[in-house]
Amino acid sequence: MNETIVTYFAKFEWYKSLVKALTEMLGFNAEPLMVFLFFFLAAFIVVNVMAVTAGLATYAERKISADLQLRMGPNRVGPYGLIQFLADGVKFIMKEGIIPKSADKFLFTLAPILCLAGVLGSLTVVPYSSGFILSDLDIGLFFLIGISSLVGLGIFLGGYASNSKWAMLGGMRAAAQIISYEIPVVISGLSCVLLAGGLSFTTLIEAQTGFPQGWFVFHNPFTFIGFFVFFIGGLAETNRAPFDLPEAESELVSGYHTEYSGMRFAFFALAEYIEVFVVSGVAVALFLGGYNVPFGLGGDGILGQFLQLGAFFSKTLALYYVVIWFRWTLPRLRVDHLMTLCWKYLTPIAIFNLIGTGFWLYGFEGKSLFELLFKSGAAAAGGGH
Amino acid sequence: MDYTVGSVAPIVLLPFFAFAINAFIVKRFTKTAVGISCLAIFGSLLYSLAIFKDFVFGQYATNYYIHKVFTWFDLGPSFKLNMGIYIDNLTAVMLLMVSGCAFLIHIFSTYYMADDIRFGRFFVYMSLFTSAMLGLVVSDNLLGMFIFWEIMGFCSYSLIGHYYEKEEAGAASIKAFMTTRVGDVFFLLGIVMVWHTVARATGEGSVALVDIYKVLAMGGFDNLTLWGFPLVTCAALAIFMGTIGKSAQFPLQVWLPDAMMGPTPCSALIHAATMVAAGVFLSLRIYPLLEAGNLTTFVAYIGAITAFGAATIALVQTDLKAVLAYSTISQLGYMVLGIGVGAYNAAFMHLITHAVFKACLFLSAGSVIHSLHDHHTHAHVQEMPRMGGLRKKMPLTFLAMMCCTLAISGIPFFSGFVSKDRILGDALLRALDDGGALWGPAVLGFVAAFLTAFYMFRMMFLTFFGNPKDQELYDHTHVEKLSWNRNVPLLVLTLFTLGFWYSGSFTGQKLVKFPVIKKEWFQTLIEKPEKSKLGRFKDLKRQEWSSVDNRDKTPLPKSSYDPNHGLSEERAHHVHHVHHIGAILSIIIAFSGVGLAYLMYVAGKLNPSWWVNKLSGWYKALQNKYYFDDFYIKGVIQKGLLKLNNLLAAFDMGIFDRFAIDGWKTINEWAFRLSGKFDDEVIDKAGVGGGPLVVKGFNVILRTLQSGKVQFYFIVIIVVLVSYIFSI
Amino acid sequence: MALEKLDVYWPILILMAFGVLAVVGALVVSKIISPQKPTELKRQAYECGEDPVGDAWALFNMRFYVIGLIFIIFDVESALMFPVVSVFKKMNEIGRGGLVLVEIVIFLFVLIAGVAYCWRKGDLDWVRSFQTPDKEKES
Amino acid sequence: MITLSSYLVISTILFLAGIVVMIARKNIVAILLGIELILNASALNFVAYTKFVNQNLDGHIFPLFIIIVAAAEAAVGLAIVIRFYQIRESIHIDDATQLQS
Amino acid sequence: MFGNILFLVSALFSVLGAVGVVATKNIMHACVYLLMSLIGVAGLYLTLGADFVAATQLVVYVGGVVILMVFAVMLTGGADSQKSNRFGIKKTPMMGSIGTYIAGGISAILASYIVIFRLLPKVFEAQPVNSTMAFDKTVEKIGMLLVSDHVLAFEISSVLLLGALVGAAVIARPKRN
Repeated sequence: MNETIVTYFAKFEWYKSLVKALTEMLGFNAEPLMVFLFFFLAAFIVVNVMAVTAGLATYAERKISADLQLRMGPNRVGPYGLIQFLADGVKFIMKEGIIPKSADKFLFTLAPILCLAGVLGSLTVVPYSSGFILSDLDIGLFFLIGISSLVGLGIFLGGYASNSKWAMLGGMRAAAQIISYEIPVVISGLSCVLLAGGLSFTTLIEAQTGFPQGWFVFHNPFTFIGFFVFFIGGLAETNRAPFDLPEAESELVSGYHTEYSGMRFAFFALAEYIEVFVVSGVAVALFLGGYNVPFGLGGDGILGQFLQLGAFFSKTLALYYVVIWFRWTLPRLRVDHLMTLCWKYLTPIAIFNLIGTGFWLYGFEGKSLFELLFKSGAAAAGGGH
Repeated sequence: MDYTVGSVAPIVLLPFFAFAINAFIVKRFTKTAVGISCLAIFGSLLYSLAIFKDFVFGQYATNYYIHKVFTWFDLGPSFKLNMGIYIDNLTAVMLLMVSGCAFLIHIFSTYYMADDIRFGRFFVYMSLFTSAMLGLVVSDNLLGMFIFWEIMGFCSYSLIGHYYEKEEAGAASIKAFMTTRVGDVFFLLGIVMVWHTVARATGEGSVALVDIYKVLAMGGFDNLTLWGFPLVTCAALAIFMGTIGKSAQFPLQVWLPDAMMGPTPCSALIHAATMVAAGVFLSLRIYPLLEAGNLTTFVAYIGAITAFGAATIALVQTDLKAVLAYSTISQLGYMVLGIGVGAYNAAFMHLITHAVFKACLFLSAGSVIHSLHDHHTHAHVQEMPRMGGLRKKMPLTFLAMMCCTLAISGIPFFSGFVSKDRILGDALLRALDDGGALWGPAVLGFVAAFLTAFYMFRMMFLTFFGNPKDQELYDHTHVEKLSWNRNVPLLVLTLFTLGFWYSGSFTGQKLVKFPVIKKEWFQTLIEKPEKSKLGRFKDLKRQEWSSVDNRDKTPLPKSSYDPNHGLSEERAHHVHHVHHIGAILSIIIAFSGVGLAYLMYVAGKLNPSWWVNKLSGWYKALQNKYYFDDFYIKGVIQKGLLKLNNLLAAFDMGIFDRFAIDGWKTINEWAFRLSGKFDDEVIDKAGVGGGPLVVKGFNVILRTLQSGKVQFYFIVIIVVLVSYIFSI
Repeated sequence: MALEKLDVYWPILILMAFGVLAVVGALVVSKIISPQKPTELKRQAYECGEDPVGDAWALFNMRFYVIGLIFIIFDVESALMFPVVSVFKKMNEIGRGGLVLVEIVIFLFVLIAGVAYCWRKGDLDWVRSFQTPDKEKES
Repeated sequence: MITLSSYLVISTILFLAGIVVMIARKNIVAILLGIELILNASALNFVAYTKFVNQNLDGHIFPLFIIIVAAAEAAVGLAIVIRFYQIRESIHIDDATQLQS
Repeated sequence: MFGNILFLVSALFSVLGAVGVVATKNIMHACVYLLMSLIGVAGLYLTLGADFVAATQLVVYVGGVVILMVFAVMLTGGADSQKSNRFGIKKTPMMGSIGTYIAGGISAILASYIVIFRLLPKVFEAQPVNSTMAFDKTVEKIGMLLVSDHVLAFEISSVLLLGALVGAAVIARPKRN
């Protein structure tokens, strides 16, 4: 369908009047300029919101970990330490960005750019709500996977460029881990696409309903397992929690960004946190019904949009909480266990799920388990939606 | 009954499948092979019975027929050959007779051939033969008949030569094959002539009987001439030559007596009941052609001469089977005589009755021969002079043989009398009506009847009556017990030699009204296809081969027995009157024949040897079968054909070989020498020498190119690509 | 209407631009604000205080390449699978789902065969761990 | 106005760059890079012609398969190069002249 | 309007990337420039409306091939060891001699002539039939095509991948000595 946030706003009167005003003022047809401005504005808002959420995420991580370990988190800076992350940000800017002697200067600076660009690129397709999606591309999920593979490359180059053994090892392991866990993520994503019948995120979400029983995760047993595979893969892909081997403090100092300092390190961290948000957001979109609000409340109106936004954010932050929760509960995996888990367990399960969903769809003409059990009689005509 | 292919085809195909299967398994599973062929013929019998019941008892209408056709091959408008089946009353009766006799003969031959070393092989050919005969009876066109005709010829050849160890058997089989072949050649010529005329008349060539009748009715055959002779006569004559060849009529009868070399069941089936009958059946089918070609008198004379001649030769025969062979020839002569004089119905009846009692005669002769075993020569005895008084030894066979002899001699109450008397009656009628030329056949017919009665009873008295001449042989033959495969077939056949089956009245000729069978079924069903009656063939519908019967099922008007067969009142009276005279005459002749034989051989009043030396010249002629064999072998073949061969050979060798082939040789030599010289000078010196130099040169260049440098190869590729850009 | 067909891709460009500008801007600002006293010691690669020995790039090991190899094969497979899978629902509705399913299953099985081969041959094992109870991994 | 020929110009540049890399550089991996560039150039042409000349979507499927084949080729090619390096300690193109390892 | 900008940016990316690959000494930089060029080509695909092919390019090339290249570079002695081969610089005997320079000069002139006077005119005279191309939903269309018309190619590509996987795995298997 390829609508975007601009198309959503274009429907309003004031937008048209604004365009007319600008065209008289500038003389030439200001429509494209208007579109650009709107996109720029929307993108700016999204990036800032993401940066804030990332910052809050660091704060939340510290707070939750403290809470889990029965201690107080940061509460000095601002009320309950809420603006702790701003302080960190300023600190980073102040810090000196050292480039190691034998490092490859060009790649050293390029690595964080690649990471951040990759992550921000993936924000275009994250579906905050039916209207507020930056641009609902036809190739939504597929584009997201492509762009997020840039991050893997960025991390590896970071590790390679800083020319130190720790960074090198960290970079290698990170790259290996990211690219190998991308496969289970992609294949379990495939089973959702199988159900929804389209790649763009709005089709994926429209195919699910507000109520939990409409979500893909409960659609059939295969997608149920698929969700967990997706989630584990997502964790590994963002080097989080049990899989944070690359920047494992105890072993590799801080992995691929050992040599990084100052703003370059800040952007690596920022990219990582945003990517966690993106991954959990996509998990929500694919499996947990995205921005669908129960009882069909979400509609076209502004209020409907905000309700959908609320639904999306609540689900994503819930997942975020689980991610952070994992970090302080699960021990770190050994490297070969990490790899065996991926190739010998997750990938076969993911492929089995894909084939299973296929057979389920073929067998039950796309009806979810719930429909089969409860509405087999009445809604037989409806078919899977 | 609804006729699909399935209800008719099995009759022909079952024996054929039996043949196909047995051909492979006969060596190892002889018993099963025999079982299969007996079962097969039994199957055909059942199907024939079904058809017979539907035709004779069900429809009982003269113009009730089944005609299914399929296109065998279609080479465009000029040559489209349709094969198919055509069944009418004639075929139904014929089918029943053939399959019935064949089945009984199969059963008998399980007894007769049991100790034969090639027991299985015999049955293989018997099955093939029966399927061919049934195929011929059922087929709807002359070409189909011709094909089955040839297969039968082959089977008779191989069955006659069954005991191929014996030299004469081999010679006899070849002789049989060759003589029938002569007849078949003319038959084929006849078919071609008929095909051509039908094509000229109806635009599409065909030899189907229906089409022939239609063209006849339309007058397509009239006023066509072939080298001056009317075409229809030539065609009819040619086809009749086939009958002469196959049914061993006057000029080509030499092969049948020698065919007795084969095993007796084979002669029973082939040379008594079916194959020879096929010739007569063919003439019956093309009767309108004969009538159109006004050949009837010629046919009558052929029949009469054969009947009389064979009867005379049979007088002097000492071998049991020889007597029967000549009697077959004479009876066939009677049938052809019947056709000639226009007694169509009687001829066909005689064919059926003769098949029954002649088969029974041959089988009983076989059982006699089989039990007379000479210990010295370890061979079966066939000469009557060594037999005598066997009736006490073989009562059942004696009973069967006696009934059949009575039938063949034309004694009332028996089938022979019914059919032969009618033929003689009609012959007499035609003689009285049309005068002059037809007196010959009538007189010869009556004299032959007398001779038949005499030599048949001579045979009976010599074999069964009187005291045994070869005592030692007599003691050896053990008394006959009632065995299922020896006597039962005989008794069944004897049952059917009784007259009342075929005629309305008990004695035949309505002398006594038989309460059960009110109407004369044979007389009414078989209708003589005169030219006038062929009209109904014009609009005859034929159906597609695989179509289920879509004929209108409204029952046809049942043809009832009209005593004077549609003749005017006083004409019918005249005919009956003449028939009465004929009947009385033939009864007198029959009994006088029997009496004479009795006097000669039993009472000893008349001494046969007196007659022999009284007419010694004739006796020797009869012994040598009127020197026909010698005439043919010495005269026709030695003097005629061989000379012609030598002439052709001389031409071939002398002129053709010398010039065409040898001349060519010289040219070859010349060319060879020339190329030799060219080869040495030009090629060897220039080509061979120069070649390697060039190759060496190229080698150097190429070696440098293959330097292994990948990028160099790549540059070469790019250069080629660039040059390609130039070309666009 | 407001949007041309290609305008849909605006956000990608804008966000990527944001990414680049943010990093470059931040570096410029930090270069201005933060102290820039690169000393020899500070610029040394960090090696828990020890002075760095040797070159960092010699440690690479073959198994990373095998992982990359298997990744790219599956990557391509998923690239091919995406359109087929996204079309399956529509095909299923018009009744030809079975055909597509068979195609997908064949496609996957051929690849699974490859993975099974690698698995059996021991390519997937990350490290020849010595405790592996079964027979020593022969070649 | 962006026309077909502008795309053709870009793909020619890519193509020529690919050729130069393949010819000039001595490192086998670089040559493989060159091959990737050339393949990309051809795929680009396909898509350009689909948009400007003939609309049916086979023009998209073919570059798809070009990419797939290129990926497989790169995988195997690099494996060979690595094996070659382990045997010959150098990946200079001029050392790789013998077929026998 | 945006179409032009996107075209401009991606064209710049791809061309500069290609030139970068040619220019850089360091092989790792060459890989990065290749990456840049590939992303540029992906952008060009977007301007041509082939969004699925662009995504595949991103996923397969950027996500797979470049990483593999980088791994390969790492595995074959890192970035800097490419300076000189085993026999040192003087490996190619022809280096430095006058002959190579002359040959180089001639071939350069010839090559530029061909490109300018033969190739480019061909490129510029290509007239598009119609450029109004409403391309959307290419994923479904390609999916339909893949499933119906090109199913054989689809299945054979899996066999191709299998071959590549097994082949490369066998070659890349560390030697047990």
